[in-house]
Amino acid sequence: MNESKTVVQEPHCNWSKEGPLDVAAIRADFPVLERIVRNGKSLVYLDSAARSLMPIQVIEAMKHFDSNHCANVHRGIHLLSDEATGAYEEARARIASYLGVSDAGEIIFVRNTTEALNLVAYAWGIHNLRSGDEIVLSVMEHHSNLVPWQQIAKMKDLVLKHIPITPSGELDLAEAERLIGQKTKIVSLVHMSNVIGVLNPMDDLSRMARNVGALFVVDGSQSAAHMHIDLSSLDCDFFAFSGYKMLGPTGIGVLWGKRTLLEEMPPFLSGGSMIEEVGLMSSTWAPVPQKFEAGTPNITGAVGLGIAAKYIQRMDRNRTLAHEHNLISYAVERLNELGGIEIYGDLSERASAIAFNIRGIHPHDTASILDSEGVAARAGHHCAQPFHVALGIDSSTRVSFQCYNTRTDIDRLIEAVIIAKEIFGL
Amino acid sequence: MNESKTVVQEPHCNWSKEGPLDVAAIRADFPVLERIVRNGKSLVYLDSAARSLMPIQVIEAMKHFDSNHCANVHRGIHLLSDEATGAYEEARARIASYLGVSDAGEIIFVRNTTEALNLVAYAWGIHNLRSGDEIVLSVMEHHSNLVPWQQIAKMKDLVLKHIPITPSGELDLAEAERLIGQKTKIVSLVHMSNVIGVLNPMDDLSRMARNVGALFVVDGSQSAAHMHIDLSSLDCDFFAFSGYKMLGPTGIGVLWGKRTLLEEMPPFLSGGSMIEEVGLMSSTWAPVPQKFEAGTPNITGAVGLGIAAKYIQRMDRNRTLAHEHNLISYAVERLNELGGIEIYGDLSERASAIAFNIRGIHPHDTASILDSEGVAARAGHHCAQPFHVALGIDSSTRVSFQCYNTRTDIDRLIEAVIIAKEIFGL
Amino acid sequence: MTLKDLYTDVILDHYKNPRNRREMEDPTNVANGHNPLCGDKLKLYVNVENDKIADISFIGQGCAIHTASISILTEKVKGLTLDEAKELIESFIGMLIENGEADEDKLGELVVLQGVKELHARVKCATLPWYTLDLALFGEDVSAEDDIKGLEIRLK
Amino acid sequence: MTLKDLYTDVILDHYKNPRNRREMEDPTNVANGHNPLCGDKLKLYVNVENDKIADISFIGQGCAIHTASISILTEKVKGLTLDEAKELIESFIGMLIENGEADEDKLGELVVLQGVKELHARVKCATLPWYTLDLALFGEDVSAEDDIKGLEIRLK
Ligand SMILES: Cc1ncc(COP(=O)(O)O)c(C=O)c1O
Ligand SMILES: Cc1ncc(COP(=O)(O)O)c(C=O)c1O
Repeated sequence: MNESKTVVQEPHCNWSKEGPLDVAAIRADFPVLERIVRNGKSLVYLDSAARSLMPIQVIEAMKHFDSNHCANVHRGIHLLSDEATGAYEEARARIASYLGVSDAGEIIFVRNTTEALNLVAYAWGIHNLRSGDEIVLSVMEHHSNLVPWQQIAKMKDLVLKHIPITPSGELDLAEAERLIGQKTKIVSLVHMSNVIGVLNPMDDLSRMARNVGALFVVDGSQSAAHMHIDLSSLDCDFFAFSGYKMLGPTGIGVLWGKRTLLEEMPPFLSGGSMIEEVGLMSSTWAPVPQKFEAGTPNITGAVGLGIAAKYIQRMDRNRTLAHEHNLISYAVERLNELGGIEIYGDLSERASAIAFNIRGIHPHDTASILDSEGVAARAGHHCAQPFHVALGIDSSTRVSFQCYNTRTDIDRLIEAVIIAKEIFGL
Repeated sequence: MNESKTVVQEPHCNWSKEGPLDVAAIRADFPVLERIVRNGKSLVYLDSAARSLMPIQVIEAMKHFDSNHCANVHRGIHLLSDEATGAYEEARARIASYLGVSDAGEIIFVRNTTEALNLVAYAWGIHNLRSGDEIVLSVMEHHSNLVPWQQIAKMKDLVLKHIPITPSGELDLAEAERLIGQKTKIVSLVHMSNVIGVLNPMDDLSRMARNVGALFVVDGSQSAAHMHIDLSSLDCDFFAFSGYKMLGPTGIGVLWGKRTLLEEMPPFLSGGSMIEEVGLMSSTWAPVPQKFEAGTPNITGAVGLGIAAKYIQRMDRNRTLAHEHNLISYAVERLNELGGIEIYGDLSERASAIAFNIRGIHPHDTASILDSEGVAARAGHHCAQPFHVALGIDSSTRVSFQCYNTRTDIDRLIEAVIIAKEIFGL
Repeated sequence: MTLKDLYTDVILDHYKNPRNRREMEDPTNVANGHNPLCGDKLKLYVNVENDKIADISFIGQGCAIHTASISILTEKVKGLTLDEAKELIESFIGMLIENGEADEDKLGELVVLQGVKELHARVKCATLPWYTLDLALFGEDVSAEDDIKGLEIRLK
Repeated sequence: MTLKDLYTDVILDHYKNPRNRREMEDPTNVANGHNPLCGDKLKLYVNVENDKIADISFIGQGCAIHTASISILTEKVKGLTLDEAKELIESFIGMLIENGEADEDKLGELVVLQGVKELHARVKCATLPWYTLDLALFGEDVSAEDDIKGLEIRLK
């Protein structure tokens, strides 16, 4: 189609696109950071792995879209619908650019990573897997990359195998090599752990999957938010992530898939918008990506996500990752200085998150005390129960980082941890 | 849980809650109505059946939420997450109130009607239907209430039957009585047609389904936006609708289901948030409604929908329906005066929509000319191909109405239709 | 642009009296065009003799833009060589899809469809016949009765 | 409220030295409490004799709030009649869930847990033991080893 005018303008950013990340200016874009939370304390937000904050550019783009182009996409002849369609497809193109994908038709909008992985499990899995086939996952996975495969395994009598971790908390590649074999049809792995922040060696793992002709599925929920993703070089078949973890809104996520696979696959959800022709007894499908987008999509969400992607690209993911690495090293150093802190995973480098416990304090108590000091952290199993079992614990306290965090945030965290220890007489 | 404070305030409305609908004041709430569209014309929006406009109260509530309570729901100990959870559950309670449902746990948030109907078809259908079982639909259905059943029918070798329409465009109740029989396990029907605006006699149809012990599923996409819904008296098992048709945002919809059914059903999508405990090989499910809300939900969307529901309740659905009936009668009268216009369905009363054609002009040409006069209407099959076949046409022009429409809008429509006829020399 | 400028007499005349709307008995090339989004469907019959389009006709129904486009198409390409037809197809599609200027010399009467460009949702109405012709003349295996499912992908 | 006010010496003492944490050989009533959201799990053993709680103990691990709540519970209810226990359960849950005032006379030491009310996400930590006791004493079929899946619904 002939889209000459841009419907949703790219974000305007006040900070410099060169040199080290101008965090002070970036922080000014995030209205939540102005919140005063418990006990008159200003907010220290260390829960971005659960949900990142949204810059005003994204919030305003969505408001502007809803106030001016409120209409449904596809088929509409009138101006507003044409604009909405343009904006929605613009968002698809922006995500393609974010991922280094040249064919925007390979970008399928879904609600979240969970839906994306269910889509692959159902639409590809039901039709291509046979009794006895093996699926290789890891003990490090988020529940969303475990439970859908359990369901398919039950339905089709498949065998699930799980790559264990080494004592340092990394995937055990020797075991992976052993587990991925001739019967393996799918290898589905998390790119970056949402618990300990380890970045898995996808090239090695992809090679193992390729060697046996298995599909390689990547859960990019955390990696998409924190590092440069180039799907033209990361050799996988599907890549899934959620918008709200990468400065975008909730209710929108992405499944990228190879066109050839997507074209062969039957649809998952069915109904309006994904059909070509409907008769009473049977129907034919629209081409990819519409085939996988049944019903009216989250148009405004896609628009917001497109702007979030552009915002991150402007910051430059190599710059934000470097910034986060710095912060995390500082945080690990300061936590270790305190004593009595157990940090999970013995990693030389962490992206995005640190999981720890204060010896003698249950993580829920830790998180409550941190909260009362204005520090938003998370406690529990972080939707990775089996990973916690593998780490030999029930639960952990997690702090996670984004472009807008600073050393001051970490100093506040450390103060709060000291207070927790004091309260518990440790 | 102990939610004392309201997180998202109810909408503030400037218009009077008594007497006839104060449409002028209501219009001021809808920023899109200020748009100047083609050729310097002000917008006449007659496409609410495809997507309704959003009042500023909804837009601002979402912006406020994203700017202040940006966090993930469930499990979070910190204040922002607690607030987000509160707001999300508040939204659920608001939807329950909107539907006359006393148990808010029966409200499941989904993306849209299509997903809701797929959920029922898959999660209930796969486990309860057997080869030879019959599903009764109608020829009036939107594709979203046809295609998922076709898919399940193929999978489980079921028989689909379709209630035909009478010459006046209403469901043929005598035929319905004949088609709904002992083998019928599901009757799934549209409450209010998105094409001709007819309101189906759900009490009669429900009784037929009940007589044979079939489930009764209602596609409330259109009715939820236009009339008072009381699920404590509409005797159905599932009721589905989308937020963006009832002044809310895209990306959020609702499936209401009877608790007993929901509790018996296996989940549909699986992953985070819908589990109780996850092991590597198997998992147990969280209680209803979480069991059906896998992954991070559209939190902001739910908040917006909750406010939209409150906004409509403040207007009072009996008042808005009366207003729309008035408008539609006027539109039908004016269109008929013109001559050469075919209006589909011979109804004494229409809610929400009129489908028509100008004899000698293809509806796409009609819609383009309307658009060039600032009138946003829709042309095509409106995702109801089989219904158009039953009406003996390929496509139609549809104008649809909401609380914010006026007689002036209809006068502008009529002028545009006259111009179309002139252009085509009719 | 008001739509009076688009719906010219030429377009309306072709809409009301489409040229060459008939089946053909022994076509050498056939292709089906289908735009599922709007329901337009057409079948194009071509008789190619000695590298020239000896005869061309179509069946199908659609809006005025679509019908005028196919009707003018049949008039314009009859008698052209395959190379000339290819050039015309490219000029026409170029006029509506790319941002190039319309080549009036080549396109002649077809420039009446130029205004469609401003109506994104209608561009396919005008281009569908031309993509279908391209398929009929240059697609693979088009002499068979091939229902061209993939066509709308190219139109997207 | 800063959390220094919540995590009093009383709570920390019960957390570090929970009373009656042990299995019981021949309980008359048993119930399992489980909050899947935070992972807290406990098993409560009760020995009811002549309508009185002759003995009570538990096993399980959890946060300080949870552990203090169950530890104090076991101390407070030992020796109570079933009716008295019911009253205490209702007072305690009422203190944290409803907006009523805490009844200090009835609750005694338990009022140290009142501050939890302000921390929505932690209320279940404190109430889980009490719902579990309710189930153990008054639930249906609780003398059997019943894994009470539905418990968190009541906590919601
Ligand atoms: C009657 C009816 N059913 C179902 C749908 C599908 O809704 P959605 O696209 O939100 O899934 C619609 C909306 O177009 C409708 O009008
Ligand atoms: C690694 C990982 N995978 C999957 C998910 C699930 O994402 P969603 O809840 O958006 O479906 C998350 C988010 O919590 C995650 O961190």
